[in-house]
Amino acid sequence: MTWVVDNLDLIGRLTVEHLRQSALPILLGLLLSIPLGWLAFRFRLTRGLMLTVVGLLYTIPSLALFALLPPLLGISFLSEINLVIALTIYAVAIMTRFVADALASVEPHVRQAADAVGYGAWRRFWQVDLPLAGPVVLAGLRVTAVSTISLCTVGILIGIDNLGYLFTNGYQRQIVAEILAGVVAVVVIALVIDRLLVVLGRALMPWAGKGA
Amino acid sequence: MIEFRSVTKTYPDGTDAVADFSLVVPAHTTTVLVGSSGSGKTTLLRMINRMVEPTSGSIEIDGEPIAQRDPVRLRRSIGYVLQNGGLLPHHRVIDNVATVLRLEGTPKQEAREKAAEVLDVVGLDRSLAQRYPSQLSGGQQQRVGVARALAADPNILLMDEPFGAVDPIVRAELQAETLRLQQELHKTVVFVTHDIDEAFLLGDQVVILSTGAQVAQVGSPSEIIENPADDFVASFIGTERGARALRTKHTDHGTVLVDGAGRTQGRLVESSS
Amino acid sequence: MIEFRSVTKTYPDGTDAVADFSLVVPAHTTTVLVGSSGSGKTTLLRMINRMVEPTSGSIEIDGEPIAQRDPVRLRRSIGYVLQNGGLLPHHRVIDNVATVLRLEGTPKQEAREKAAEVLDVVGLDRSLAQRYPSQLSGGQQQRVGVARALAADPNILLMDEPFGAVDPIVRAELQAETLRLQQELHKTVVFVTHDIDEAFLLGDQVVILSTGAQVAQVGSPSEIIENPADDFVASFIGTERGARALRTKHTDHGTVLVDGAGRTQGRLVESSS
Amino acid sequence: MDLFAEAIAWIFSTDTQSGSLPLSEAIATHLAFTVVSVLIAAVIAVPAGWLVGHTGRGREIAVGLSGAARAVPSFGLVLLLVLVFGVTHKVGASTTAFVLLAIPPILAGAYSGVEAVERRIVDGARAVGMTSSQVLGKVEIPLGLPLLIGGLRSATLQVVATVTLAGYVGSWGLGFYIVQGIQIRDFAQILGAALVIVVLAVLLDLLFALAERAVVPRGVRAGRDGR
Amino acid sequence: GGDSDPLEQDTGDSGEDTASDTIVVGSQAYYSNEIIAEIYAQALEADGFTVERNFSIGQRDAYMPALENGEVQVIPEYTGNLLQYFDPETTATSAEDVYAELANAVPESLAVLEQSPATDQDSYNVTADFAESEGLTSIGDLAGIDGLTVGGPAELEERPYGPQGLADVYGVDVAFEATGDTTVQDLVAGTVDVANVFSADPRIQTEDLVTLEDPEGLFLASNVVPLVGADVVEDVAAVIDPVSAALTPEGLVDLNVQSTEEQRSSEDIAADWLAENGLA
Ligand SMILES: Nc1ncnc2c1ncn2[C@@H]1O[C@H](COP(=O)(O)OP(=O)(O)OP(=O)(O)O)[C@@H](O)[C@H]1O
Ligand SMILES: Nc1ncnc2c1ncn2[C@@H]1O[C@H](COP(=O)(O)OP(=O)(O)OP(=O)(O)O)[C@@H](O)[C@H]1O
Ligand SMILES: [Mg+2]
Ligand SMILES: [Mg+2]
Repeated sequence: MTWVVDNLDLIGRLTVEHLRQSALPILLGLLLSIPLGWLAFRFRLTRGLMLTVVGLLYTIPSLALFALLPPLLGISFLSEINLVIALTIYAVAIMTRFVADALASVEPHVRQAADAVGYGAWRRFWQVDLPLAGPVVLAGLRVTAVSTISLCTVGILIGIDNLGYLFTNGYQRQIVAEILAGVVAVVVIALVIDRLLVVLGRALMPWAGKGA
Repeated sequence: MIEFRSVTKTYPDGTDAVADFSLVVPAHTTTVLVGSSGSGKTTLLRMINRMVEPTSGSIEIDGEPIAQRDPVRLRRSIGYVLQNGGLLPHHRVIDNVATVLRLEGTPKQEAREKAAEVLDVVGLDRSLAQRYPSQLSGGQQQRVGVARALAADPNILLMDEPFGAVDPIVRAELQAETLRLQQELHKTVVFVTHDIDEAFLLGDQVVILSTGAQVAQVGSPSEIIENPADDFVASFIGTERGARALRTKHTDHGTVLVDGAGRTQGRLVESSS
Repeated sequence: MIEFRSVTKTYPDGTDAVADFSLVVPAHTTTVLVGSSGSGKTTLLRMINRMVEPTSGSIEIDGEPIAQRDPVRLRRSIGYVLQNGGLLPHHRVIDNVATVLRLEGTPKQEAREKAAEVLDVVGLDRSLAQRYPSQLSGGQQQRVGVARALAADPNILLMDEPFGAVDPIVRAELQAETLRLQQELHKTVVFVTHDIDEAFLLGDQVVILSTGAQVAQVGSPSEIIENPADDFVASFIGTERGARALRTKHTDHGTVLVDGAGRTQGRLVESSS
Repeated sequence: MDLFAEAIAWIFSTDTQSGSLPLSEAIATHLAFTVVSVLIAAVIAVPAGWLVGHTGRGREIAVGLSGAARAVPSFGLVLLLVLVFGVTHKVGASTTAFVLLAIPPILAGAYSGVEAVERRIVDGARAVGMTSSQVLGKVEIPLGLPLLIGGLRSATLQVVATVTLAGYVGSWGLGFYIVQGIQIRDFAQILGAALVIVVLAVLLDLLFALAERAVVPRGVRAGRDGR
Repeated sequence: GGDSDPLEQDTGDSGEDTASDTIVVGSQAYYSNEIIAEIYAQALEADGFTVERNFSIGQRDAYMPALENGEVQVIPEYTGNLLQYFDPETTATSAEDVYAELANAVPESLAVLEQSPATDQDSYNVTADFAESEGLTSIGDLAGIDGLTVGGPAELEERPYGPQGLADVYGVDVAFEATGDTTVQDLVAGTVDVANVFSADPRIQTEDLVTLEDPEGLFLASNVVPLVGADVVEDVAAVIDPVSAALTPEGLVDLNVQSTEEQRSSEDIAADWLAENGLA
């Protein structure tokens, strides 16, 4: 434990880096998955295609994806963009399915009621379908946030500093406390973000009771 | 006045929900469509606001074919009450009621004031206005559904088994309320139910449907009970059995009416001959 | 005979579902518990086969307190028909009916033969035996539910709104079937409904309940209609309004009965004075 | 696209079949890690999940633990456990990490499968006189199987992708090629190994998709098809 | 960046539009290398430079492109391994020869500063017990022992001094086992018989390992040497050359001990070392 006390500033610095690196993919994942999820929800043809592609993306080992993006996209190997893109791909892979399920979870009779009172298609999507899909989208966002934060650590293997640094560095130096500190820090920030999302969800969707 | 002219509806999967249906729904009265499950009642109702498009035939409102009207605008001009309310769970009661007004572009404040007045009309306390639908009882939700349908003051009101999901006592209350409202507002109401008692209670004109929306009989409740068109109608309304074929029986507490099995079904309050 | 002695049930969340309820259910007759939603009907019924344990008080079957009996064996000795059937979706109709026999250790073949006979009793074609419940109509599923309850030939049959989910025509059919069965089998039946007409149709004894399973009135249908105990009962059974307070009216087609609003509610078939 | 051609060439080159870790052995060890981890996780999580679903007790704990476990970075966990267990137990340490990874989805599949059985069906089963264990064994488990298999499926897919990390601590699994490839900048090797993993994942997924169908009880499926 | 002006690439400023006194210091993903990088960084800072750290980048193959295009401007390197990277066919083995050849081998955009006396080169090690029972002193003594396994990082398999080199140069046949970052532990635990360890690894002493002699020069001498962008040589040489001069082989081992045994952070180790040597 003395290691942790002696290196609080290092842990703090890496935590900030870590959060910064995970935030963008989580956000991008949410934004991109809404149109994709809608496509998967709306048309039978795109549904099969979309869910297959998304399923395949998820099976690509993170390590390989991180390493392959630079040659495939022509980005520098050291660039954080690699990590952001790779994590965004996983986030989209998780979120698309959730968004499709979320839209499907909107009760048909509510949807029909909206039609019946005279919502146009576009307006209905933004004012009825999407808000009502909110609770399930939020559930997906929570899964995405937690897994992105956890997956982000693998970035250290392509030279991007974050809490994953504590894993490889601690492993080389044989310092159990260092690795443990990294694992705990990742779990803690993941759970804190998760709680924050729940609180945010309550604030944005006061109508969704606890059970919903 | 709403007129169905030889309307047919075959769903894409081949179900013939409505086959060659014609009917005139007079203005400012209540027409009840009654029939058992799957007889095509909902399909008929939804064709009026173009939620369902007829396969052939046409529907006219006050002589104008609705096929030429913009569906979204048409729907805003017609009130629709769904079974289970069909309220938007993420909008407060007041905003649910104000929905159509807002869609029509009424400023928020004005729409809310109007909506609050409509809550009074349907007998809902204004203190409920800020709640979400899930915080109301089933009966209250139904009233909100009615209020929403009335808010933009449409001429036509469509009601699809609006009281099917509430318990019998609340149901009786809502039925009474509906009768009262109609006496005040004189809308053209098309009401769907599979409860023949409800049909006779609320309908000025009752349309009894069999499968495929075949009209078994149209008429006022009295006409139908007094003169059922055929065996199907007779059995549907129950004149031949149970509660509708009664004999009198004199007891200490006055004359009661008993069915074929000798079970008491009602009391004879006064003889008008 | 089933006897409730000062039975109380408070659920863990504090809901007082049943408060000090006492009742004698005579053997070989049908007792109907009727009351609006939440009045505690289901709770009462489920206490008879110990699906729910009373908080205080006791229930006796033929003089023996059920608290001393093993709940699982007790349940196997009592038939229970649930709303919506509650059938096992992954077992064929025949095996659903044979469930209790199999649980009791009857060999498979024998249990199936017995089950097939019971299908005849409830009027289900044997050709349906190999289907799964989801391949049957709602009415057929209800019959399977009844068959399952009857298969082990119990003395007591509990029925919890068994016909609540089927449409009115099938419902009338099932009610008639139930009357016929009871004339043949003479079980001790406890039947729960919130439909007062169904209660009067099926019940030898009708128990009208208000919230907390308070007994508003107990008696035969005739006794209750002829002499409602209080305003609550009167309004519940509707003697004061609508369909139960009738006047006669003479028409070309004979004498009909009309309600306060002049709407025809039935026909007078013959005057027995 | 050149890279893809090179990657395919890498997969089928004779060097890949020999070397210190022949491709066939890498596939075998990769699969072994996956199957063993998922099996161990299933032995732990399935009974626990059934119990949680059946009794409704411990649900909060199960949900909470699964949530926390999902947040644990597998990469850190593998390294941590190798240090804690000692280098002679790298296989055990890695397997433990993968088991922990696989438990949450399997647990969730098991309890949600049981919970998803409609209350009235369970009620009916109890009412006709099934004992508590008969209700679990004859009703809840068979009707909950599809969701359980779904849980096993997502656990397996996660593990098969994550076993790659074992390549960082030793010469096994397809991850070895990726770790080595990163150090020597051999992108064809990285992509080749990744493609093999994806193919394995797709095959496993297919297997589970078939299993998922097979375990849907006949009557339940009949109802679905009928609609 | 869409800017592809080759001249600008050469100036090394293309990566970022930095002020001339901002220096990007990189390091390998290896704690010992990171300490040296930290020493460079702090020394530069003491001299008024603004330093950006880009540490634990990975292996040579990972960071070399970044150095060549100017994203990273200074990184601690090792002469022998670096020469082998640029010229795999090299035959130089002595420290002087290696350094001389290296100066010619680096691409134009890069330069090496003065090399340090401190060395940290690959070496093959066995346990003392094994060395004694088999009578081992030199790599060549391994020839003829059956069933040997050599452990090292995954990439050792592909290096010139890897299993292939052992066979070609010494006629030693070994199987290869990737032991990642736990090579020493694996050797001690007996999972492997021969371990590829850096010569400055303190565990050679603490774990009582025997480093096998390399008379045929399988490994090149590998002294610590700063690899820098050609455009910043002028700026940084004055600061880093004294650091290189002060860093001794024993001193390097000591730095490593402070990191692994005493678990001190590289900042603290570097700060103390600079202070002790009067460099900051
Ligand atoms: N969207 C649809 N696609 C295919 N068939 C449909 C669709 N909607 C309704 N049907 C079928 O059309 C027929 C009439 O349906 P409809 O909903 O109009 O009946 P209903 O009288 O309202 O019945 P209920 O009382 O059960 O509501 C039924 O056979 C039904 O299954
Ligand atoms: N398991 C339970 N836990 C807590 N409260 C319960 C439970 N079951 C029933 N209740 C409550 O007890 C009261 C009586 O319920 P019960 O189900 O017996 O009524 P019911 O007359 O059968 O109603 P319905 O006609 O709606 O079926 C209700 O207020 C109900 O909410
Ligand atoms: Mg309908
Ligand atoms: Mg009930």
